[in-house]
Order: sequence, then structure tokens, then C-alpha cells
Amino acid sequence: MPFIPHTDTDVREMLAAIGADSIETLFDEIPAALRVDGLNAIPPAVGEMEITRLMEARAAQDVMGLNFIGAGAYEHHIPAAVWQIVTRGEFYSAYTPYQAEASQGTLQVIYEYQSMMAGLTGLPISNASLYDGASALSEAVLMAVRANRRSKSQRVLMPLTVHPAYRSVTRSIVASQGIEIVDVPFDPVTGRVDPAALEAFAGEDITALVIPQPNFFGVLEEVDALTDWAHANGAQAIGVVNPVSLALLTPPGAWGRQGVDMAVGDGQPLGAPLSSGGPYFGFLCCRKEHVRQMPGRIVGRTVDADGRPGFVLTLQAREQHIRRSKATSNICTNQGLVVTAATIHMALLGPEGLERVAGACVEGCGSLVARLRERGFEIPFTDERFHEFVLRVGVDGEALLERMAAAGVLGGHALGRDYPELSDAILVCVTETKTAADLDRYVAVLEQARADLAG
Amino acid sequence: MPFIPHTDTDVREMLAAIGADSIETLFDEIPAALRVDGLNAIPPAVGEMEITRLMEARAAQDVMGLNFIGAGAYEHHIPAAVWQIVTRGEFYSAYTPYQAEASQGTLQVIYEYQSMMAGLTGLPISNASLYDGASALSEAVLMAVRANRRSKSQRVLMPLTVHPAYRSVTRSIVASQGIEIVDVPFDPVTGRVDPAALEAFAGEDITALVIPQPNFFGVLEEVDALTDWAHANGAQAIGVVNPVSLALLTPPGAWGRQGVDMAVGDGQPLGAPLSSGGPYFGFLCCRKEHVRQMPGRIVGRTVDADGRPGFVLTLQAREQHIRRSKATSNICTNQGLVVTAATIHMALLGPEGLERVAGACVEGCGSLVARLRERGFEIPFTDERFHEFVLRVGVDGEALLERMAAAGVLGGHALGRDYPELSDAILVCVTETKTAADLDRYVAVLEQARADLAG
Amino acid sequence: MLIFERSRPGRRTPSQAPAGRADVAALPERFRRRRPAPLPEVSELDVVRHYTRLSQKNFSIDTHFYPLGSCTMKYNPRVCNSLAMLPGFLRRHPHAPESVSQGFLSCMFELQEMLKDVTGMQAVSLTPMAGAQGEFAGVAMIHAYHKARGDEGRTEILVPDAAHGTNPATATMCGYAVREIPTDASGDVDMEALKAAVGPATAGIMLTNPSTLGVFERRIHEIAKVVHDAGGLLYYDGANLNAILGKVRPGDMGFDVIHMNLHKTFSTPHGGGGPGAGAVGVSERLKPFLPIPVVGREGERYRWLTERDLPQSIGRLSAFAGNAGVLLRAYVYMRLLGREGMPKVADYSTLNANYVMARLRSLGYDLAFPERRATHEFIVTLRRQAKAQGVTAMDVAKRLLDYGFHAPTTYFPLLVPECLLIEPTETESKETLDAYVEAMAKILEEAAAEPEKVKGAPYTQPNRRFDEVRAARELDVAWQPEAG
Amino acid sequence: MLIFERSRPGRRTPSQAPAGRADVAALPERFRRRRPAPLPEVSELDVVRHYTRLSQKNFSIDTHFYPLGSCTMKYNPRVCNSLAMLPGFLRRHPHAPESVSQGFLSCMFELQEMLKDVTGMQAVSLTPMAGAQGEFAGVAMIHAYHKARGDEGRTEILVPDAAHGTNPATATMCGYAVREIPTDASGDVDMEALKAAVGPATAGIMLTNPSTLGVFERRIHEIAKVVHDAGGLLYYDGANLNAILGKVRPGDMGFDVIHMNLHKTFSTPHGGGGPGAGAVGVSERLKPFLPIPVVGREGERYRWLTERDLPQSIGRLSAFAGNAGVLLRAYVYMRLLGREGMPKVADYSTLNANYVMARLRSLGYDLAFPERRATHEFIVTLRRQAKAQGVTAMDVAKRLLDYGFHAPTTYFPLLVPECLLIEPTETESKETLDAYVEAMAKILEEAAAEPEKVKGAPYTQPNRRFDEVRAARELDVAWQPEAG
Repeated sequence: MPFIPHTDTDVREMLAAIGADSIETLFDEIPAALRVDGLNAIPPAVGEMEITRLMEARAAQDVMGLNFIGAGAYEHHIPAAVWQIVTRGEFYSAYTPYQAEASQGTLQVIYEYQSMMAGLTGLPISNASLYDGASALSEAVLMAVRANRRSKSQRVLMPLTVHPAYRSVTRSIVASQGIEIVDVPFDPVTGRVDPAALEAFAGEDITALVIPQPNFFGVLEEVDALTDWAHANGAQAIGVVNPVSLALLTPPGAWGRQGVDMAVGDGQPLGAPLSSGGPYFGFLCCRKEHVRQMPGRIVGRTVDADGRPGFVLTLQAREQHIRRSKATSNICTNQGLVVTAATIHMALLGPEGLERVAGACVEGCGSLVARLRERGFEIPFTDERFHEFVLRVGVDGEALLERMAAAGVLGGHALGRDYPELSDAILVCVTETKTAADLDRYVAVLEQARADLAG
Repeated sequence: MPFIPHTDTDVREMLAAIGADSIETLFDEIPAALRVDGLNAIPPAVGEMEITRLMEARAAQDVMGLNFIGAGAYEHHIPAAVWQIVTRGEFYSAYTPYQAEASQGTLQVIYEYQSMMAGLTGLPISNASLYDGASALSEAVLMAVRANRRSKSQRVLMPLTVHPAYRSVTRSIVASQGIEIVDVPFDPVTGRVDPAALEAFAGEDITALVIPQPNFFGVLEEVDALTDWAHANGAQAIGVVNPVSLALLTPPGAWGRQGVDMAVGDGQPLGAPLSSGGPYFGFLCCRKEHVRQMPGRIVGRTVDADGRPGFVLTLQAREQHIRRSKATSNICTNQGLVVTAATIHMALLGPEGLERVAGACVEGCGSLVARLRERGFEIPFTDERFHEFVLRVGVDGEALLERMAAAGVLGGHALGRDYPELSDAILVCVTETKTAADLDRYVAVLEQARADLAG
Repeated sequence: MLIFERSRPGRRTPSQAPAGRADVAALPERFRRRRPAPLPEVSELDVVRHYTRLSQKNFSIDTHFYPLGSCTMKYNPRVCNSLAMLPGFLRRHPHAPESVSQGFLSCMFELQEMLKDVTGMQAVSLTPMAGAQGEFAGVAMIHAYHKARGDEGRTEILVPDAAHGTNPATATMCGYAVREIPTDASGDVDMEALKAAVGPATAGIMLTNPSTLGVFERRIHEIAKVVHDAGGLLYYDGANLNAILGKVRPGDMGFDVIHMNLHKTFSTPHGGGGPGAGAVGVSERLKPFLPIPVVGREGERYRWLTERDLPQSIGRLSAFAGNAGVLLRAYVYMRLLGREGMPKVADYSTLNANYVMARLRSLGYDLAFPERRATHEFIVTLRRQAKAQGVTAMDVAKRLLDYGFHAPTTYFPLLVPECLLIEPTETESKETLDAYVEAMAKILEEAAAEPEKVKGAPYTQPNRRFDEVRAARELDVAWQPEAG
Repeated sequence: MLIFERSRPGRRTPSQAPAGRADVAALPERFRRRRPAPLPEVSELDVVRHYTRLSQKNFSIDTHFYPLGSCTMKYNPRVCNSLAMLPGFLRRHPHAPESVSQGFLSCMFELQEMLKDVTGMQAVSLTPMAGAQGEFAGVAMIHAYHKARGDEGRTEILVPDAAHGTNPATATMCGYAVREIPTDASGDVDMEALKAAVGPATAGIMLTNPSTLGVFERRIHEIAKVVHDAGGLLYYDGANLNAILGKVRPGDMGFDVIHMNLHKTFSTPHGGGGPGAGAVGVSERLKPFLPIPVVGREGERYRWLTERDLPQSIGRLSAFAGNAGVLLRAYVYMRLLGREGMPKVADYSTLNANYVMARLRSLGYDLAFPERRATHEFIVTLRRQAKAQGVTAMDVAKRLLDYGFHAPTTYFPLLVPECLLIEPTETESKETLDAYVEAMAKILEEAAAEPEKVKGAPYTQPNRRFDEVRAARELDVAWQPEAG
């Protein structure tokens, strides 16, 4: 009985206090017919030593090579201090800070997190985080529908340059609520939202426009124009951003003449390891007037009975505990621990550190593009990008990547499934973690793999 | 300037407060001729990301195979909780508890450690730890010389069944103090201290006898007889023990008619990883009457001004801060962090858990011996042992081990350097970490390696 | 003090960022931020010290007894953390080819199998990232099921009034109208009301069993029959699964779909509010609708099942595959407990709850359901004390902090006035429970003798009671550079 | 509460030990323990909670400013910990063949090279496990050197009276008589006394520079000449190396042998009292005597050098190769600082010390050496306050705890009455130093206005001042099962 402290004496004394003969008696309200016999698919208990050996063997199976995959999850250096502090029991094993007086650690961290995200996005309000970037986008769409009272259509324009999984999650989540998600194609030359296609919607009742920056192809969108277009057409503007890029790029709160209404994204690049896809966290920031439409937890600063400042969960009247079926969302957790990591990560890097990281990404990416062009590879779309690019490889993307993986290089993400017209292309990411030698190796392994496939 | 927080403004303001023009001015008392130009052998600074990549690559070079080496450092399961707690900043980055009121965490841990070691060894007094088992033996020898006032000879009997490195360290440390370390041979049949050889010293002025249990060959010595012999001959008895074995074996405090005077050993098996040989810790326990001869720190329980119990460093009058050249030893550190690990480790395992570990070692070792006997290998010495045994391999031990290592099995420790007569033998250790399949693999790799060498 | 207030212009942590400033001339000016982001400028020691000290201001399982009802605050084994953070797992990109992902995928597959077994369901998807997302997935599958059958007239979800607030919120998100079912005096669902409510509009019912009232719904079989007969499906909210783990299975009770809170029952950390994991299990008929991705096995090889394999899936709920690191922790925990350990969780969590209940009752505390067994939790009501001395459930909760115990859940479920929902969990020892009961005894005495003392609590925490109204009214949710 | 007091017979942590009881019938009864070892019987949660809460009772660098003179309590970079604990290093058996040890050995070799460079010595051995063992190694090498030359009449080691207590203790352990050399009024070694003391009996001198008085020994070159001329060698105690790192090198000052406290200068953790590491460096003539093992390089391959390679070695000081894990941490730290970072350590630790010294002086605190520069530390003396108000250095130290600062070193060096030896280190910010100065200002006011308050401190810690006499007299150094 791992983790159960009871001795036989304890059990005897406790049953006596209860006035029951056996533990089994305590289950006497459960109909006997329902009782389960045994669990056959669950293996017998193993000790910590055995499970450690097993998991180490499994983890060793998955040791990756040099990684150039991005596509929504980015490899960055994470300072050692981050997770050593995050996994302290006081953060790791605490619950949601319902008793504020006994949870000032968690609450202040979230307040600081909200402040940092507000600073990065240039918007005054941040919630305490959502599940991930994709679900944050879904919630932002729902929020836009609630917030844009003048729009009746519940039509949301979704460029195809938004991460395919984000689009797909948004559809799953808003599906039953009568919201229409309308694709907006991209310009095959620039890789940006096609301005003409967008202009076709001008004058229609549009609830919101989603604006990715950088977009899924790594390309920088003309966000000022897109934001102004949305507002000119009575639509809310929802920015989808990479938080590391914001150290260098215009914050969505400053796009166009008045900035976006909401900005969302995945916080993973801020201190969360790749970890097979999670846990990450979604951030959601907005203008002040939308705060009461915001889903999820929010921490506010206030004072206590002695007038000393401190932090509490606030605006809980929006939440499902109280509003039940009228809540802004059913969400009640945030990704607290990962947010703690992000807060510590941002504090460690500071504005200049984060800007250097972003800059190294831009430079490294440009550097690989240049190497590949030199070797005759075709890189479609504009060169105005952050740290990812689409690379035409002339052969099937998935097959090429399998070959490269066998040579110890994870060469990128195949685009064929989501963009059939790009099935001979891959999406390649370069972050600050890659050295010049890594880039050289990339080119060598890529050329060899392509030659093998061609030959 | 990693880890230096000063901004230019800070420096300006601080220099102004000091009344100095520049930081350089603050060094004006150092003769200019002595000033160094530059450090050429130290590489330029690297970032955390770069050093992480470098160290990971180096650590990956050293990934060991299945380990059957013991010889003083033993592979055991260490509960994950141990080092996650030990590396909490409050333990990790604290100093020696000189301000007791602000160091009750460290002090109570050490008190608990002392209590556990006293319990394991069956002796009432433990210090707060020494550097390692070998240096603990050296200190025990010095202590015996101080404590045994009736003996004038300063002759200490040291069986050749004591770990060779412990013997060698003891010689290094006591060399300049006129203490004579006298070898006692072992019986080539049993692998134990040769009773006849020992008896030859009967009646002489012997200051102390060192008694290993288990001895370096893994063999159990006749500790009751040896302890009684020492006392009968006016010598102090110093036990050298493996702490894990003590969960199962008679504690040195109960050897013979009156128990040993001191017991020492290496605490590594209690929660310290192999870690290339350190940091481990040495423990030193003794009878009450010897406490003022004890080197190293000791924590005592007392009360504070309000009568509340708490812990302080005590008996500091023995130490070098105060006694200077008359101190019991020059030692002023203990291995606090590793002791913290050991304390948590012992608390987690408890008496039954530690006994199960020791039992699994005994059983596993016997099991491998049986397998090897079946395959015709010669295992010299008595079968009364703990978890190590000497194996005759019929070829050069070092060469064989190199072969086995290449096949992913670290097959043991070659004995030829320390025992030329055993140059075709190796010392093999089996702990609870080895499964039946591991033992089978051992036999297979051993036989193949031997065949390769022979063929 | 905020980290921003420790900031000084120009302070840096040079080891943590690339050494030089990169050449970003390629980046056109029109995309560039004009002022640096207003992040704090601090040293590495500043950061370590600031957050280490902040952490010490938290209660947590690792430091305190935390009997928060409905939250299952049990010990989070440390090994689950270290194994989930092995480099092979931590560095695995979610899009890494399956050829270099077999270790991770095998764990996920086996976790699915174990969860199926322990819940009695036929298939499991691990992708929901929290209980509420699991609920969403469950109700969305019910929706998809009816739709696939062309059974379009079902517009209502029945929800007992004792349910978690997420249940009705979820039903709404899925486009359903919510119909509340009352609870009878003994804490079970009011069967007559249920029978009156079901009908052709019934898409399903959402039920927690044991319910949030801390009691087992005894007529669950009858409820299942009533709802199924009306063509509705049964949704099981797994919040209280800990109480019955390995003893009764939702699948055997007749549920069609269930979400599990792995961060409760399977002891992944709560992390100050997340991340959790809300895996869903389904009966045979809902299998085609499971959210993707799911891990499948073909021979010795594991692979992701996606829209190609499950074309009727309700779709994707996260950008990748859910909270993978949390799932790994749950996997390790389940393997450590093993098949024999599962029912022990229910046994001892139930024993602990009934013990504390018996002792509090004998101290004079009023129970919400004095005639019922406690499950893994139970409810105390302070209605009498609130009337007599003005000492509320909140006051008792705050005073407990002074005695070194986290408060139970307060004011939930909404049905019971001035309630404390107390869940001790199976990992707490009798000594801890006794100490807790002793504190409750003292507070009861204080409430009678010096009620103002209780009403003014806490006194020993970093802060006294907060002005929550001001927090909501004078909203301050982000530090302002100007104000700093 | 002690962990033993939480123990209950039969309580266990089943995940942590082998599942079954082994068959140990092969083990004869005469070797077997009769009663189980009196270790605590507790659950895993008990352990985690007990030690987590205990840890919170400590001051530490990660939580507090810790200006403990002579101890160099600077920030211990977290990355040094995680990289030293990489599985490849952690699991490496010390006797692993060199073929599977090249990663570790290359780090050790490079660490030796870096330490040579930064100290100006010709060879380094990393094996001593603490400063005191490094001292021992150093003096033992001096002993071996004279002996190897047949220069047997040298029986004395000179030690300035300001030296660390370990210096004379070490000299004694190595069989030498200790001869104390007085300090002059300005804090330097009294040259006349030194000249009078040296002679044919002089084996060497042990010196710390900067000295424990917080000042740089200005006539070090002359001292070296006097001792060398007399045939003695110079031993450098590296306790204060942080003050001059990369600015002046002991080798260039004329020292023959030096120990370094890697846990001070190179920021490996102090760990509540250890483990440390006390590497030794030597000049050319002492090379043959270095303690073994040392790491050597042959081409691209690293290997251990042992008695075969160094037959004149003073021998082995540890069973294996010293505190390897500590050495790895120091290696990482040195690489992070790099060649340009070394002198910055001296620059900013000196700046911080001089700043605090200037500010305390202006508050009215008396300096031990008001005419001297502070090095990385300096001495305040409370002699005046002790006489006037009865407020001692100990009182100020305890009162500082109430203000959230660890106390400086007290009553060391013994030469200065009522002294506080204050070492702020380079990793503390001006804001922290200012807050510390402010606390010192308040204490000075309190000492004048309400001295009893200062004498009664601390008030905010888990305990008030302890009865140390009772601790030594009624010795209680281990929990007794009977008493539990």
C-alpha cells in the first residue's frame, strides 16, 4: 500500500471511533451487484526502483537528435533555476489559491505573470492563463462573440496562415455554439493573408478577425493593416502571437491605430520544455473594457484588514462556481505551475535577455535560409519572418524527414497534411539553441537525405 | 559579468560613498608589480546554454553499463524524494549553522542523523560526519591514540582485509605523528583476518585493532572474537562497517563482550549517488567516554531562553577555532548536504526497508555466486558474506574487465594492484538493484569475455 | 515586494542570454517594438531569492494538511516528477517522428489501458487538459452521438442541483439547455423529479457519484435505466473517483462517458491551480467520437490515431496531445500502486473521512447528512454557530490557518448552508487527523467563548483577511510601469 | 518535533524497498542483529513534509543576505547543481574503467588547468575534500619536500596570530611545532618579529592574504624573501582568494603551495556545512609530492595518475578522488565566468565591502583598521558599545536575524575584541547592502536607546537564544529510543 500510512493499530482505533467492524463496512451503501472483482489490465504494483529503470529505458528510446521542428512548440534554453524553483513542494503541491492568506506565493506569482504578459502584449489585462495557445484562441473567439455586441453574425474570419491545429481546436470548441469560422486564404507569393481575399468581406457583418504574428509559416503579417481593417469593419481584432517574438516585435496592443482587442498565444517558449506537447499554457490578454468577458482566473491586488497589500482571486462572479450555466466559460483551472515557470523565466531573462534570444532566432533563421539558398534550395514566401520558414524540398516532406531523423536531425515539420499544395515542403525552425556548426550539419544531412530519396 | 548585479549607476554611487575614483583605486594597497595581466589558460566565458550542451555531451560519454563494481562505493536505489529535498535552497545554500536560531533546519537534521547513526552502530555518540570512510578511519586511529592512555606504543593493527584505499589514506594522514600502522595478514582459505597472525601480537603494547565488517572481500569477519581480543590485549577496537549491512548485522556496539570503542565507515550507501567517488561522507561513532576525543562537529539538544527545545553546535572547545594547535583535529567541515540526504534516505526506508535492501543484497550476491559455481568458476574464501565476493577468473582481471566494459557490463574491481596474489581475481558486488536477468547477463558477458581472452 | 520593484535599469543575467546582440537588420522597422518590453531587470540571485521566499508563503501538501473537499489533495510522489522530467521525455518535440517516440507512446498506450480497466470503460482519450475540458469532450461526444444518429431533438442536459458548477457551464458551452434536478433529503437524486424531467428532449444527465454531498448515489442503477430508457446518455464527472477507485466502476454503473481528474485521483500535482489532465473514457457506442489524438498499437509499434483513423471524432482539443508531462506522472503513479493498490485508495480515503466525521460529530459539529456514510469526504454545516454566535464557515476556515491546517472547501456545495466539505485523503496519518480534530475542537470552544477571535482570523499568515470587494471594484490586475 | 517522534510501529514506505523479504538463511545467526535498527517508521509524506518544513527554518543564500566574513557566501548558480547531477556523472562508479570516463576526466583535467592559471601555480591536485584537508596536504608536502632533501632539522611552522585556527591545528597534525608571529598595528605581519623567528628550524610559514583581518598583506614579497632565504617554504591559505581573484596570484607573490576553497571562491554550495573541496596548487619544486590521484592527459586521452606516476606523492587523502560532484560544480562555475569574469569577482566583492565599510563608518561604527582599504571583507568592533551599553558583537549578530539578515562572523579573528567580520560578496546588489546598512543603523540606535532589546534578540526566529552551557554539560547528542 504505497503512500498509505495506516498501521494495523491505527485502523483498529479508527474503526472503533467510527463504530464499524471493518473498512468494508464503510462501503455498505454501495449496491453489492456493482462491486468490482479485480483489475486485470493493471499490472501488479512495482517499486520506485523498478519503475525508475523502466521509465529511464523508455525515455532513452526517445532521445532526439538535433531539432529543427517548431510548428507551435519551440526549443529554447531554459535556465536551470526555473524548474528547480518551480518544483519546490510549496509551488508544486499547492492547490488553487482559494484561501488567499495561505497562498500569497502562488497569488503574487500570478499577479507578476499577468503584469509581464500585459507588458509583452501591450494590453492592460491578462488572465491567469488557459490550457494552451489553441484553446486560448478558442476562448478568445467566444469572448469576441460576447464582447462584440454590435455584430449579430457570429462570423469569425480565420486566415489559413493561423496554425492548423489552432484552427481545428477552435472549430471543435465553438462548434455547438452557432459560431461560423470562415477561412481566409493566403497569398501564395508572400505567404501572408491575401489582402484581396480579405477585402471581399468588407462591409459584411464580421464578428472578429484572427491575426497571427508571426504566422504559421514564420512570416510576418501586415498586422497594422489587418487590425485597422478589422476595426474599420466593426470586427474585433484577435492577435495570435509568439511571446518570445514580442521582445522584438510590435506588441499587439500597438498594432494599427488602436491595437487589437485581444491577444492570445502559447506560453511554451517562455520556459516550458517541449515535453511531447504539454503541459504548456495559453495566454489571453485584452483591453480593459473586455475584462468582464474574460474567461479563466484573474488575480487582483488589494489590501487586508490591516491595510497591508496582498493578492486574491478576483472577478469570480464571471466563473462557473457562481454563474454556473451563465459563466463566461467552463474553464476553472489555469496552468499554474507552467505559469510559475514562465514568470521566473521572464524575470531571469529580462527585457534585454529576451530580446537577445529573439534576435538570435531571427539571425539564425536568416543564416540557415542563406545557406540553403546557396545550395540551390527554394524558399518560398517573403523573407520578412521571425524564426521559421517554409522550405521546398522537391520530394515528399514526410519521407525526407524520416530519413533525416534516422541521421539524427529532426529536420522540420511536414506541411502536406494541412496544406496539400505544400506536400513537397517542410517548415523549418531555428532558435538561439543552434550554432553555426548545427546549421552546417543541417544542410549536409538534408542534402544527403534528398539525394538518397531522389537516387 | 555573470552573477554580478551592479549597474553603472550603482557603481558610481558606491564609489562616491567610498570616496574612490574607480574600482581599481580600491586595490591600491596591492604592489603594482604583483598584478596579473590576464589568464590565458581559462577560456572566455560561456553562457548557461553552451555549458549545458557541453556538459551533457561529456556526461553522455560516461554512461555506464550494468554495474557490478563495489569496492567501497555501492549502487543502491535512492528515492527520488531524497535529492529533491536536499537541493532545496534552504539546505543547499546554507552555511555551517553558526547562528543556531537561524539554522534549526540544518541543526535538527544533523541531530537526527547522529541519532540514526547511533542506532545503526549501537554506539551512543555520533559526530556530524567526516569527509569519507577512509578519512574517518584515519581520524578514528588518531582518536584511539588519544583515548587509549594506557598504551604508549602508538601501534595500530590494520588487517589486510581492510579496504586498501582506507589503509593507504590512514598512512598518509597519520604519517607525521609517529603512529605505526602494522599489517595483519588474512587467511588465504577463509579470506578473514588470520587468527594465528593476530595471536602473534598478544601481550604486546597495541593501541588499537581495526576490524572491518564486512571486509574488503565482502567476507564477514569473526568480529566478536576480534573485538574481545583487542580488549583483552589493552587495545581499542575500531569497527569499519557498511551502514546498509547494519540493518541486518550485529551493530559494532554489540560486538564481543563489550562492543567496539569506535565505529566508522562510509555513508555513501545511504543515499549518496556513486558520483565518481564523492561527495560521500564518513561516519564516526563512539562510546560515551570518548566523546571529548571526537573530532568534527557535534550537534546537541538544549533549550532556549523561553525553555523551548532546540539544537546547537556543542563541545566546540575541542575544535580548532578555539583550541588551535591543540585541537582534536584540523577538520572543521562536515559533509552536511550528503548527511541531509542520508538522514532523509534512512527516514524513508525505515528499519524494515533498510533490512529488505540488505537482505536483497545478500540474496542477490548468493544467487550470482551459485550461478557462477554452476558454470565452473572458482569463488575462494568463505561463503559467509554480505554482498561482495572474490571471483577467480583465470585470466588477468584488468584485461577481462576492459572486455566486459566494452560489452556494457562493469564486471567488478580488479584486485591485482592491491593483492598481487589475486591478479587473476576480481571483486564483484551485487546490490538490490540487480534482477535475475541482470545476473544472467553478467554470467554470459563474463564467459564471452573470458573466452575471447583465452582464445 | 514585486519583482518589478526589485528592477534596476541595466541589471542583467548575462549567462542566460546569447552573448552578443544579433544582427536583426533583416527585420523591417515597421514590425519592430519601439520600447523594450517592460519586464523586470534583475540579477539571477534576485530571482532565486524572490521566488524561493514567495514559495514559502504558500500552504501545500508538502508542508501542510490540506483537507480541501472535492480536490483530493493527497501526497504527490516525488518520483512521478523526476521520471516525467527525464531528458528523453522533456526534450521530445510533439511532432517528433513516431520512430523516435516509442518510449513515450508506449507509456500513453498503457495509461489508456489502465484507465479503461479502472473505470470500466471501453476506450480512453488522454487529450483533455483539465477536468472542465474533459467534461466538454464528454458532452460534445454525447452531442455528436445523437447527431450521428439523426436524433436531433435532444436539447437538454439534466444536472442535479448538487453538481459542480462546471457541469451546467459545460452543457451550455455545448449548446444545451440545462435542467436542474433536485436532491432529496438524504442526499440522493430526487427520483420522482428525475422521472418527471426525462423525455425526448433529454440528451443526457451529468452526475458525480459519490456526489458533491459526500455520499454515494445509491439508486444509480435506477437512474441509469430511467435516462437510458428515455434515450439519454449518462455522463460521469470523475471529480470524486478517488472514493471508489477499484471498488465500483462507472462503466458498471451504466455510464456512457466519464472524465477523470488525473490531478486528483492519480495524484499529479495541483501546481497552484494546474496543469491538470482530464482524460475521458467512453462506452462502446461513443468510441467513434473520442477527441484526437489517441494512441493505438499495431503489433509492437505504437502510433498516433488522428482524424484519418477516427473520422467521426469531436476533433482536437489541444494543439498537440494534451498535458503530456502530467500524463506521464499519472502513469508512474498508477504503476506504483498497481492493481492491488487501487482499491486501497478508496478504502483508506473512506476510512479517514469516516473517522474525522465521527470525531467531529462527537465534538458537537453538525453533519449535513448524519445518517449517511461518509465517502472520501463529508460535509459539516456551521448553520447553528452562524446563527448563535455569528461564526461562519469562512471564519472557521480562516481560523484553521492559524492552527497550521489548510481550510476545507467552504460554501460548496451551494445546497448546504455554511458548509465545510472535508476530504482528508488516504495519504494522511491518524496523528495528522487527530491534530486536525483537536484544532477543530479548539475553534468550537473559541466560537462559544470568544467569537470575535474566530471572526478576526487569521492572525499568523503573511496577511490578515483581504478586502475582496475592493479587489473587484478597484481592479488592479497588472503592475503599471508608471506606478513603479 | 523529531522524525523519531513521528514514528509508529509498522508504518512503512513500500515503494522504496524491495517487495519481498529476501532469503537470508545463508547468513549465520551469529552475525545477525537481534533487534531491528531503531530508525523511524514513517510514511513518505511524513518524510517529505518533515524535511520540507525543517528546511524552512534555515537562513540560506537563496533566502537571505548572508555576510559571513571569511565564508564567501555568494550565489551558488543553480546550473552548477543540475549539470553536476547529470546521470552520466552521477552514476559513474569511481572505479569505472577510463574508457568510459573520458567525459568526467576531461572536466577534471581542465579544472586543474584553470586553477593553475588563476593561482599562478605549476600543478594542481583536486583530491582534498575540504579546506582543512587541503591545508593538511599542503603542509604534508612541505614536510615531504624537506625530508626528500634530507633537510631534517626543520621542525617549526610559523603562523601569524591572525590565522585561521585550522592553520596551527594542521601544522600540529603534520608533526610540526607552531610558532606564532604577531601582527602590527596596521594589520600587517610584524616584520621584525618574523625576521627574529625564522631560522634553520623553519619549515615554512602559513599565510592568508588578504589576511583574516580583511586587509591585504602589503609586504608579501619581503615576507617571501625572508622565509625563502631561511630555507622555508610559503603556504597560502586560500580562504580569501575571492578578494584577489584574477588580480594577483599567490604564485606570483612567491607562495610554494596553496589550497583553494572551491566552496568559497568558486561558489560550490556550502550545504549547511559541507561538502567542500580544497584543491591544492604547488610550485615546480613541490610537484612530485602532490596527493594522488591527479588527472593527466596523453594525447587526446585522459587518465588517472597514481603512485606509479608520482612515487614521491604524500599519498591518498580519500578513498577515491575527492568530492567529485563538488569539483564538477566548480568547473561549471569557472567556465561560466571565464577568463574575463575572474577579476570581476575581486572587483565587485571589494567594491561591496568598501561600500558597506564606508557607510557603517559614517553611521558611527568603529572599524578595526580605519586607515586601510577593505578587501572583500572588513572588521567592525563593538568594543565601545560593549563597554558603554553592554551590547556585544553577539547581541548585534542576533538582532540582525530579526531584521532578516544573517549575522556576520563574530569573535573572529580573535585579535580584535567584539568584532564582526563582514563579507558581502560580489553577488549582492546595492539595494540589499543598503537595506543591511539600514538595519545596522537601527540596531545602533536601539543599542543606545533600549540596549535590553538588543541583548534579548532574536525574537522572530523559531527559537530565542540557546543555553549553550547546558548543551555541553548535559550532553544530548542522540535521540534515545527509551525516551521516545
